[in-house]
Amino acid sequence: MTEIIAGVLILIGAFFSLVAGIGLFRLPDVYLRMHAATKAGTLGGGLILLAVAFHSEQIEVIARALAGIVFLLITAPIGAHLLGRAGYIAGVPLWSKSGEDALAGKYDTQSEFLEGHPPKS
Amino acid sequence: MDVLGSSFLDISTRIALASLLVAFALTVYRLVRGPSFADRVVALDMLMLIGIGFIGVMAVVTSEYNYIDVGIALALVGFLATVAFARYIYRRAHLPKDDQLDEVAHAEEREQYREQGGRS
Amino acid sequence: MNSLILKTATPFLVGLTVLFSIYVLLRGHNVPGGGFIGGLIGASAFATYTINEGVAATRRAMVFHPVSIAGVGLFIAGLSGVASLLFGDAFMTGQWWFPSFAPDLKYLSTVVLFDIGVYLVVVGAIVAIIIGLEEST
Amino acid sequence: MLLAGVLAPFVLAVFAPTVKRVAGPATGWLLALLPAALTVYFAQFIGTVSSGGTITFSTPWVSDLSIHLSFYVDGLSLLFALLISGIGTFIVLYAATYLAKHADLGRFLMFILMFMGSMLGLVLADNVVTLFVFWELTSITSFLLIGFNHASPRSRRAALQALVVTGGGGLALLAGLLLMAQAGGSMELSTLLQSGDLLRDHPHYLAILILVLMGAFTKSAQAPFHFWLPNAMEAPTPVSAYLHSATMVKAGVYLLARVNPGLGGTEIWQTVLVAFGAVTFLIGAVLAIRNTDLKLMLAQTTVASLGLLVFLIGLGEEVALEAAMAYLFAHSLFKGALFMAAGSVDHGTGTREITRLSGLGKAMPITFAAAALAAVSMSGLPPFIGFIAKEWVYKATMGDFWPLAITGVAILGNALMFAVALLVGFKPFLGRQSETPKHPHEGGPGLWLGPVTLAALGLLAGLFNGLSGGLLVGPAVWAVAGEQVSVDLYLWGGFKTPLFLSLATIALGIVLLWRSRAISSTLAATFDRMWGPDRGYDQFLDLLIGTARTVTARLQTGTLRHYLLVTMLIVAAVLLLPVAQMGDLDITFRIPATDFYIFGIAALALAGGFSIAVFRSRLIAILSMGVLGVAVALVFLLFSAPDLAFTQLMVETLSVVILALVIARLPIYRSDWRGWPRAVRDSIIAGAVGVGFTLLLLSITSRTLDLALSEYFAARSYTEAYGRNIVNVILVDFRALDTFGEIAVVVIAGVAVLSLLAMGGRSLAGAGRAPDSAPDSAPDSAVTGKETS
Repeated sequence: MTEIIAGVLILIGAFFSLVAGIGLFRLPDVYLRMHAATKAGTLGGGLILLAVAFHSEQIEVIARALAGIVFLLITAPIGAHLLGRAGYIAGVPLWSKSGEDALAGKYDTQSEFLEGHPPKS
Repeated sequence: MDVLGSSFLDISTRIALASLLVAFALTVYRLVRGPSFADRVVALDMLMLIGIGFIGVMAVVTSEYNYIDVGIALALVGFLATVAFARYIYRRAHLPKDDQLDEVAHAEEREQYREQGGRS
Repeated sequence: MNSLILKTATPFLVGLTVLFSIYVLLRGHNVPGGGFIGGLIGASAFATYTINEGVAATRRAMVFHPVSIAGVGLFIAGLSGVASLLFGDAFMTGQWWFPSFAPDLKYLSTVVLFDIGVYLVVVGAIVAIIIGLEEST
Repeated sequence: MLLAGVLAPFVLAVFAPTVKRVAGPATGWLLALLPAALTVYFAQFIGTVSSGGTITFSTPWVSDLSIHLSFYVDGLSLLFALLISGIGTFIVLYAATYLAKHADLGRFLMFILMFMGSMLGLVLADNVVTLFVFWELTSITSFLLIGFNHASPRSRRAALQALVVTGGGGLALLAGLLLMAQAGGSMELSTLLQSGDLLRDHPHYLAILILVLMGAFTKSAQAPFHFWLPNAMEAPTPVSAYLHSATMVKAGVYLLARVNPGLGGTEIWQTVLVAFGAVTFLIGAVLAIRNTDLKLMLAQTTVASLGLLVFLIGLGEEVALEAAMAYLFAHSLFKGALFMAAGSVDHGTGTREITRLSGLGKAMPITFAAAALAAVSMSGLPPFIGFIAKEWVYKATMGDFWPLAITGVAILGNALMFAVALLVGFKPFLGRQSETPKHPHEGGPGLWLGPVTLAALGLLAGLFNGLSGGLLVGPAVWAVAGEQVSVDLYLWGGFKTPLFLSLATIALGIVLLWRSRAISSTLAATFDRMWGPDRGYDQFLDLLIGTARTVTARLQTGTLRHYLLVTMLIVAAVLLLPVAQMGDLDITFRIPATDFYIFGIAALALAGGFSIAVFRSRLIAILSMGVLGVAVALVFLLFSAPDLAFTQLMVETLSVVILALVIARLPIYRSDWRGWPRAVRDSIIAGAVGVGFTLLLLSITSRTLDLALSEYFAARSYTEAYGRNIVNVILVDFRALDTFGEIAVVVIAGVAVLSLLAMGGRSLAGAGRAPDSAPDSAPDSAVTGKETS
């Protein structure tokens, strides 16, 4: 029985990884690609780790697998956040057809000062 | 090397490995092609995730569960690489304005290099 | 690069990683792991901490200068080798101690001490390099 | 006890500086006690040795190479030992007064005593390697002594020259001795020399001969290698008196005499020795008359007498060997005395130029007496030992080996020696007293005691020739000849040809003496322009250093890229050349029957590798390396090597991170501006290295793998080391020593990086500016000291 669950989980995980890959391939600019990479990628990796946990049925393996999943869930979004911010500040252009850039006039990339929110220091 | 078990698990792991491989290929494409440097870092991060996927599947296939430690360590170090490169992009952005980070026109840089005899 | 989110997450991540690295170090004898790999994970933990929090914070966190940690590691490794001379064996032969209260505990030995020495050397040396690079702005 | 005798001077040498500080003026007398005691100690052996007995002593040193610290006292070594310790006593006394005011007198006496110890060791050594060790020790102590006043560049050059020449010879000697030991089957000289015939017709005989002769000729300043001895006169006079006349330069002669029973007696031995000996004898004598500096004249005559000794040993009959031993004994006495007398003159008057010295007899009577006695003995006038030696020389030259030619050479040489002897012995002391830089005065007892005793001994040895013959010269000849020969020296041998030859020599000598000023000026004119071996030595050294500089300049260009290029080229050559040569690499190339995804990963690794070569940006190169690393790690994993995959991933990512830090810091062009031809070249080289390794691995895997090692570890990993993770068990238990070395390297690397960063701080500080303006990451000019373009 656990084999079936593991098999299914692996399949779904692999599917999401594939989706992430395709997203990375087809999406036009860095910000969209980041979504694909982090969301689908983390989900894919997490599910496969979960599959390992189910398949092993040993406590310490499950513990480590869960720790791994938690770890993934923390690091991926932070990584994406950093990249997005750095990319925007470095002036990586948005995709032409994406809506108007909400921050365009208001956020000065050099001094990182958002209008109406003076930097604390 | 044909250790894959029989039954459903066997088939599913094969498919999983195939799709992971395709994802790996697409990520490498993005990494090499990526117009901006940020794209490449995203691809590198994705690479780490696919790596973890591979490791997971192999752990199941060979039922050698110690592999997931490699996976966890990879997740950690992948994050470190992303942070390092993100900060690099951020730092570069703050240097006196020069054009895009990627390898679009570097005219003045090339001239300068040639003036110095371009040997070194 | 003063992203608040990063600053809040770093201590937790670094703490977990150091724990994980020590775990990998100590179980290295029977399962994939060991001093060298543990050291690398420990080094990457401190690298993350240095990049996110800056060099001063890392120095405070590591209390001692990283190179001296590497030195101590080398000293421990050497010591564990020399210890076997006291028992009349050649240099670097493993000495095992089987405590009476736990006869089948096959772990307390100079070999593990040597592994810890390796761990400290790897962590100390690599963090020293990373701090050196960070500092030389 | 013999060992104690040899090692005692070394032990005392260590305390010499302290004795000097404590004893002050009495140092000379105190330190001289040891050599005096040694002389008495060796003297007691005269009894046993003169009746044919020998004393041996041996302790194992490096037993499994059959090297023993073994000594062997027979007539020859006893004669030398007595000379070394006897003359050594006076030299220590003489040096203490001669250099009394010199700050480093303690160090000087230390070197002298160390030299005495090594010389004693050399002459007494029986084991071939022990002989060589002491041989090299004498070269080193001679280097230290010649270069004693290291402030003057001339003495530094002379010391280096002496070391290079004698050291080089020593190297050849080592090879020769080992070959001889291997041919003769034993490391002990005493047994080796019994099997003379075995050695003589051994295929290696010629090689042994050449190598041993090289060692002896460089040490005893024979013809082409004689130029270092006159230059060694830069050393203080006690050194010249002790090393470069009585003992050290005789080591080569001793060696030839010692191996004579083993290697001597063949046609080639005789011709080579006689030829080189005669040439050196003439050159020395002629150059002696040409010089006007007292010490240089004596040095050249020493070269001449060494030539004469080698010449006599080469002749080989008993008479010649008797002449050699007698002359050796006489020479040590009168040359030592003359050198010390010359030193006192120099000490007293401040100059050694014979042209500016005259009429010192009244001011320095005792030195005059000693110098006169020694000069008469050197010139070979009866009743001195010098006369007997010269008589025997003429008896020897009358042998059947080219009698006329060598007798003629002997007469000319001896005549020149006669003239120089009288010049040095009498000219400075007779006639009107000339003004000299310092007012001439007699030195302290230390200065005249040595010359007087040695000169007196020369006279006594002559008078009581029966004693000196039977007790000293005789046993020495037995050792050299290899069997007991009856030896009786006599002053008056009737009106036979040797007497007439001596008279002819004396007549020629007087003529040369009378015209000596004219002869020396004409000789000076002709000789100075000629290309001498001394100039040849300088040219050789300049050539050596010049080529070294050009080669280093070409290799050490200072830019990292060249080093990498050269390394990779060599790796490719090492891997591919044998294949090209052998041609038939039996590789059974078959597609491994494994799952598809491994090929997938391999293809992606290739893509990563390819993108490094193609793309111009260094950042892409770094990231592609990341791809390559992850792909390789996955392959490790798929082939169930978790430890390996673990380490690979960790190291891969950490290096990528560190590279990212470095790129952000160092002023490196983000894009790598090598033109496409250079990029192609680099890719080709990289490709070649890759192909090389692939072929290597394929050829290994296609053979049956020898699994002995893995079985060994698999079996023992748990039983002995209580660990199931074999990889880690090997790392930290079985091969702990290697890991210990490796982590030491890691620590050193860490410290090195830190110091480089600290030192390179300046160039990194420049990173504040936009990195693009700085040149490529050529090293900071402060480091390479070369202005990077």
